[in-house]
Amino acid sequence: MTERRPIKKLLVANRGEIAVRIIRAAHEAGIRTVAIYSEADRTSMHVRGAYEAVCVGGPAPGDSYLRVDRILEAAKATGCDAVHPGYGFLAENAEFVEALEAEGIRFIGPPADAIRAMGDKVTARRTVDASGVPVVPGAELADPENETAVKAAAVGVGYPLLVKASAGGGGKGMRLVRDPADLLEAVQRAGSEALTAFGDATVYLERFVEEPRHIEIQVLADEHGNTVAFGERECSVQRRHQKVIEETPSPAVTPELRAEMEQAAVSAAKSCGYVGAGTVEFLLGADGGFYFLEMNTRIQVEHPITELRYGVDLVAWQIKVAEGIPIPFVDAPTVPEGHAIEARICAEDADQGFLPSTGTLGAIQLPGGPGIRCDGHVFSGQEITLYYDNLLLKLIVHAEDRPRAIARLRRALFEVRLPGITTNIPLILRTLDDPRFVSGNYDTSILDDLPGAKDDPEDLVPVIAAALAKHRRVRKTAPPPTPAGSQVSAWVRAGRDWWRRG
Amino acid sequence: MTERRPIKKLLVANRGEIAVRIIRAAHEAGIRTVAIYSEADRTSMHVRGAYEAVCVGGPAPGDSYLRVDRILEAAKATGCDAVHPGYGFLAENAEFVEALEAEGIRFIGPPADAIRAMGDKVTARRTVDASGVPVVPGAELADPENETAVKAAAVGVGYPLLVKASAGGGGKGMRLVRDPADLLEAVQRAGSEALTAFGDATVYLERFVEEPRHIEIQVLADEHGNTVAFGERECSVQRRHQKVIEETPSPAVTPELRAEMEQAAVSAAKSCGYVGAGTVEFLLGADGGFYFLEMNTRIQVEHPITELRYGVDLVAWQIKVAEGIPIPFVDAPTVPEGHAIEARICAEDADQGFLPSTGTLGAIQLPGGPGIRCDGHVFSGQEITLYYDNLLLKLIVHAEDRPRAIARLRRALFEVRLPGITTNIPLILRTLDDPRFVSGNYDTSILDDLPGAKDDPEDLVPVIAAALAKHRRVRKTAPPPTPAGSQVSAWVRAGRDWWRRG
Amino acid sequence: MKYYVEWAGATRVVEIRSGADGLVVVVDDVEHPVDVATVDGGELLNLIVDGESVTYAARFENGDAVLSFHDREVRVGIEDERTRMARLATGGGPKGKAKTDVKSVMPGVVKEVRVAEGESVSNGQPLLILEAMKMENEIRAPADGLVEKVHVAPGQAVDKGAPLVNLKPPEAG
Amino acid sequence: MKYYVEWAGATRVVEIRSGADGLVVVVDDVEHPVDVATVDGGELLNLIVDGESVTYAARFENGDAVLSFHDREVRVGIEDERTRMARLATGGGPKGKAKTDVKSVMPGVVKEVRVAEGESVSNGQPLLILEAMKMENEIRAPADGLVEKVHVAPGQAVDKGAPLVNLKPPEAG
Repeated sequence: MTERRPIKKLLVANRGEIAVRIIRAAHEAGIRTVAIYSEADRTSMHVRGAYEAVCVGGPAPGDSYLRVDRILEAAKATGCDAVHPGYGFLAENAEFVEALEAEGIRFIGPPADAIRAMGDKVTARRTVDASGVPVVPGAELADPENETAVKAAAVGVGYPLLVKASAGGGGKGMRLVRDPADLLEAVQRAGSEALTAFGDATVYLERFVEEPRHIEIQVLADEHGNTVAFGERECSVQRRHQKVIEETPSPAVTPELRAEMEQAAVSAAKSCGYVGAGTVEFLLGADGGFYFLEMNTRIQVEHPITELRYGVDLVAWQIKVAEGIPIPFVDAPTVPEGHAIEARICAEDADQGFLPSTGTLGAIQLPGGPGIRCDGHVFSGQEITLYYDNLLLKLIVHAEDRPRAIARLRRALFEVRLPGITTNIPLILRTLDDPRFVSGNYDTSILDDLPGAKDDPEDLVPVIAAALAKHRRVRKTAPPPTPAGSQVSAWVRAGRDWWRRG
Repeated sequence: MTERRPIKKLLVANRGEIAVRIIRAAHEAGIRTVAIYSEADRTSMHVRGAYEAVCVGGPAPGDSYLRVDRILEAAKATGCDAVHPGYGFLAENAEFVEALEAEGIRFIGPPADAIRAMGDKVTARRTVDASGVPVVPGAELADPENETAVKAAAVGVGYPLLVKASAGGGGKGMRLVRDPADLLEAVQRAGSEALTAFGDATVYLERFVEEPRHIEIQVLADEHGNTVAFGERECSVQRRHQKVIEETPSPAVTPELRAEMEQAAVSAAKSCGYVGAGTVEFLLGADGGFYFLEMNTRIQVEHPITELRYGVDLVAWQIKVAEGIPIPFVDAPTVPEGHAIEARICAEDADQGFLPSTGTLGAIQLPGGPGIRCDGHVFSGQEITLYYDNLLLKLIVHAEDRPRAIARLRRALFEVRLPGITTNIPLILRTLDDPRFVSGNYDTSILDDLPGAKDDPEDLVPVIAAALAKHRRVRKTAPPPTPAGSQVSAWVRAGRDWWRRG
Repeated sequence: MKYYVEWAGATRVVEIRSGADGLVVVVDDVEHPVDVATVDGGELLNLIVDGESVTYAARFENGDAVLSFHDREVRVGIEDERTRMARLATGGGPKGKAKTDVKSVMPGVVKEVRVAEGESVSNGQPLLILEAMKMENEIRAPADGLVEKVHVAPGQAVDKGAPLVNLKPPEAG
Repeated sequence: MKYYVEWAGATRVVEIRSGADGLVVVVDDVEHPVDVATVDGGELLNLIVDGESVTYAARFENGDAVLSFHDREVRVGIEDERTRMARLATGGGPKGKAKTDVKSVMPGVVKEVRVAEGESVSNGQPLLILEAMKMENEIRAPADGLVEKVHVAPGQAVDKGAPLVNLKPPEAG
């Protein structure tokens, strides 16, 4: 049973920071890698980082990163014996898993059945409900066009409620409805977004827990029946249901509550025969009760904070589990140490309704020193487009305690330079300064009430800085001095410059 | 006795990566910083990283970073209550300590007396010899011009021997003499180098231990009489007595030997009333015997590997100790975990006798992901000059065991890009592949016998790469096509380009 | 050279002179000695002003300076003396963007248009839905007004800066 | 276009053609489909050649290409067909540096000159001491020879590439 089946060559069926993360783990394990890329990603870091690279189509995800046929073809053509899906795209697509298995290629993730049981949130609720894990009241929508049935279902769930995509994640295809009058439009719009993002328009309704904290438990299971939990991640700092800052441990979770939630998460994983790394998400109410929200059957964006606090490499373990290696932490759990925080640095303008920012990055600068981890895919000269996720860099810090971790994150954010693109760094810094965040007493509404940036008329720095930048510009555009008596024409001079540029 | 005396504003009396490291630690502790800089360092990272910056003179160290008077003046003018010296420059200068103390400014380091006792290697040997720590046979040179006396001292020490600078460190002012005929020239040249580097020409002789390993012990002492040791660092990968790769734990040190060496290091520190972070260096002979070499009364370049394995922030602790805080590790030592390695990435051409490389860095790329720490001061567009140390970046990795740490370092080295400058990365990679390094069975001669880079005529990659780079260049220098029938003269076109560049 | 700088609701006059030891910047009659350096040969600047070290990237958009500091990005209106004189001499109107023109702040695809020409809208009312980066973004009215012109239709791709909707002040309606 | 590439002791002819789907590079009659991309708009290149991803920075020095791969820096002699034809037509000598000219590979200050004009030296013998980066560096003879000319004197500052010493072959002595 514990015979190892080594992986020799791995196709990474993703892009961006998670593709880079997986390539790093594979190379450290001595496994050769193959990247896939869309036409928009030709110069991306994952393409340069892998040993081999195969173009699988056009920029739109549906033409490339979601193309099961082409990715399968690439894996076969390059002789890969395994595929890592990362998160998003095909990570929770059971048909993809089965297509790979039919060709004898291992999928680094749970079995197709577990993905089906947990990937569809409605089935997942049913499954864990049966195993005694508390769930939030909710309702499936058999026919979203049937207005009467939709309205009735909503009344059964109770307002306020959320419309959520069955296939979804990351806040896409999600709508909050407080007023019954907004219900039908929300259902329609969520379905349309879900179709665009996941290729599946199915949505469902769920009671909206007020002032909740979003807490999730990391689990890891092997094919030998061992399942272990690695504490919680506090993910309540969200904007439009997208996580911005995550931390572990949660300021709201006591050792007793942690043990209870870990137990519930392990039960949820076992209820569907889970294998690999997965996350069980809970809402923690102001009353201290917690409710199962969903299980993510993949590695998550915020996995590094668990890695730092528990001293475990989850992506390396995904690979080892797929190789048949039993996990050793069951009897001797790793000892958690210190406090870890992740900030997601995104290309967006928080002061303008989180509008995405595009353009070309100038010379970037990333932070370093003790306790800093950068998981990103940014590079100087990179074109930031609208085709994909606007996540540029995950900045993750680890320190002996929470105050020190916050101080370290603030220090590191001051070192980041991503010129040419507007990022959410100012928003993250304002959050770190917010008294609710500092005290640890916050919920998922924290960003809704965050004070905006204020200009201080007493501050002379922007005034002087702007004048000097303009002055420099004026000086720079002045014509170059011609040497006295020079017979060189402007044309020849320009020609020389042109030559030098070659 | 344990009353805390908080530091509010810190002058960092250094440049390069260690200045950046100290600024990071200070900002995390909520301490405001002042950088000093020479005219050659105007755009350096430490100048941009600090809150305030003061120019203290010309590019030559003697005109700026070694100017006690100007640095003291800068500290007073900016209202600093403490100075951190880093390593090199004034870090082991007792007069500097006394000049600061006379103005009521704290020096973050040991008392002047401890620096005198240990900073001068001859006195240091005497001091620890008296406390029972084994020392290598050696001799002072009262008058280096007295050829007869020098020759007699050398005979007493025994050949082969090393000529070393009393004030020195980092291999500067050091010469190996195997043939008595080379003795006098070596003494003269070492003295001349020592004068340039440290402002003090005093040298001494020391028996050269054959096939030694260079092992050092990190200690930390507070003003309350507590001294604790944090294991060893293996520093045997050296070129010209400059460390290139350091690791902890050492493959050669058993738990029993570690305990013995830690005890000796603590004794050495206590023998001089040491306070702060310091390092006791030993030679470990092939026979398993160890000999005191010297004590470095400062933070060292390679301190991060100890920080990663022991989970302790040594620079933060230097500051806390200076604030009067007692160290808490004495009764409850931190538990070491995993394996840590540091590689020093330097601007030099290892294939051409380690000649320094200068120039301008293009768009740099630093590694990221799990277990990676970058302590550097490099940035895109940076001018690499000959004024200072050629250390660009310390790449430090931490992993669960030694094989995994080596794999991680190799993976990270492949991510580094420092275009425009020749670095020692190829040498480091060849070292990681060397069977002696892989087995852990190496000594300080490892780089002397390292096989050089070999070109493989079967490898087509450089051939194709060169042709394509040339091809691209040829294409790029072709004149831009003029639109058919365009009446715009070349002059006007050039003028427009010139305008756009503004 | 003198500059007129609009920021935080005020216009200040800033004069830049060459001093004995670098530049001197005069704001509100106070002299600030400043040392300016470009860090990477590009638009990343470091100032040492009154002893403090300040690093920022500057770019110019529609005559405004967009300054990226470590912790904030600010937009500052700026004109040099010569440009201002020329503008005032030619009877140029006030500097600054008409607040009632709505432009696309990002490239994307128009998903839905919620208003019609001639319709009156209030501050914050959704005008249209723009899809970009896999998200639907509501573009809202920046002020009360009357829809004078709608430049786009559903399904249309727009570039950053493309005009979407023109609003007239409500008085004019 | 054809290129003549000298590396690892051999000269190879490399032909670059436009293919249906990017470039085709022909070496030793074998065709390699290659996709070339510049990563940062500068001299950092990524090739996908025979499916493999290769990244490197290239610069040119004295007609040689200096290629920085992740793990090595190699110097490759390279000429395009046209340049080579022109050189051969005008009776140009062999390409490549005279092995007996010693140039400074770094800027520094000459500390000491150990040889005199007319002196015969052997491979590896120290010619002079150059101080740079706080270290004294011995510059050694790259081959046996006779010192034809010493260009520098103690105390003199030299730039990178400055001629230091010319050596004649020992036969000529």
